[in-house]
Amino acid sequence: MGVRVTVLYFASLRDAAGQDAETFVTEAPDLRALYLELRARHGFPLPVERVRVAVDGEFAHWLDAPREGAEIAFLPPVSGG
Amino acid sequence: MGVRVTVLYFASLRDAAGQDAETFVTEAPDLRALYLELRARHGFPLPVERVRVAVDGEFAHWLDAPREGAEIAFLPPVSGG
Amino acid sequence: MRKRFTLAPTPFDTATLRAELLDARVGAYASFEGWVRDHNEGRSVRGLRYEAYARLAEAEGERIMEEALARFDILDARCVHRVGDLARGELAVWVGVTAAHRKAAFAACRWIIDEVKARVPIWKHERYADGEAGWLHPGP
Amino acid sequence: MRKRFTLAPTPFDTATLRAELLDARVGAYASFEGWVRDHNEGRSVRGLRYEAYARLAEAEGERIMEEALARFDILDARCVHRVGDLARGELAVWVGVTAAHRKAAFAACRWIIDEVKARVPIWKHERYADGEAGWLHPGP
Repeated sequence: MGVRVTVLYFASLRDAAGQDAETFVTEAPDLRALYLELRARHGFPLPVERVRVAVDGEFAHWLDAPREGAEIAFLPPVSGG
Repeated sequence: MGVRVTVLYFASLRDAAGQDAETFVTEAPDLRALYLELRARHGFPLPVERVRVAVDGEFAHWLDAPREGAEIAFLPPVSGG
Repeated sequence: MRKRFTLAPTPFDTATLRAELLDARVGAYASFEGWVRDHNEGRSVRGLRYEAYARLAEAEGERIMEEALARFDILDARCVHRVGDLARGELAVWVGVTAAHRKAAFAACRWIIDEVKARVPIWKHERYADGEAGWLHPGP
Repeated sequence: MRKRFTLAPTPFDTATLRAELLDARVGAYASFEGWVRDHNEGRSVRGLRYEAYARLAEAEGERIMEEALARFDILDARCVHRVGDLARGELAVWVGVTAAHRKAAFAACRWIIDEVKARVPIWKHERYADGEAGWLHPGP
């Protein structure tokens, strides 16, 4: 029984994924597992240790479970300023 | 045998002296003695320890002797900025 | 509520932003501006692009401004960060801080730009004169 | 030679001064402005007057700017200090510093205003709302 999520990709992760976002059903038990799964699929250059995760516009924890309808963003190291 | 000098007064020293500048002949052996003399005459509020002295537009030393034709400025503690 | 942190998709005017911060209580105004240089780490830069996760960037930027107001003895603060394509010589980020005294204004201004660079989800993509380009993802 | 430190007998425009400092090498611009507040040490201020020993103030100000260029990894710096009568809400002093990176820009900007306040022969005369007035001669 999976949950439907939308995942947003930024910067080098978007380049690797070839898209800004995708919506799909996942059975990953937590956000970390989801990232590892997507990393394998898209060939993300960044290991999970260098990425942060946000859900619905707020920073989240890697061990949080994906929620139905969530907007999940994987955030590479930032370089504003 | 004195030397003719012009002395400039600023801020509280000018208020006490009642003038911006005065030119006179002094026999004071050094700038410190000159200040003490003028302090007695004009009732300057500041002891010599709180004042700096400049000659011809550059900081000078209290033990320098007054030179003929010099422009001597007594500088109260500054408060710009 | 007036927002203190903003993402700007187009060039913005710092004189107007500064004027909005000034009032009769202000004794000190400190500002910082980050500009697109012609070189970065020895390479000739042609231009760059800032991309943001806008929703979180605005929330996190606003938190930084609120934290600055709590941490420092300042009157107010603002930060604007450009997103989109920037040419060399364009303004990338501006921080303005007002305070009664200069020490707090400087400290808060410095703190805000450091926090914005460290925490706000904005990414820089640089294009170099030699044709190469890439995302900057600073290491730990 | 372009002067880096100037006394201004009339209000001056910081946007023009800032524009003169910016070029393609600039990555960071830090600025500081001192404004006439409505209060100082608990007293309501009506206005003030800055008086300078102009000849020495300009020489000493210029030395401070040259020292800043030698001490810090900056590209350029300017400082303008008002003299004469100022009302509440008027700009008293401006410092602008450009550098490749922000750390040096902030450090030099802070250093310059501190040195100007400590070393340049300028005196502030404050007039208070209660009718009193006086010169500020900070103690040791």
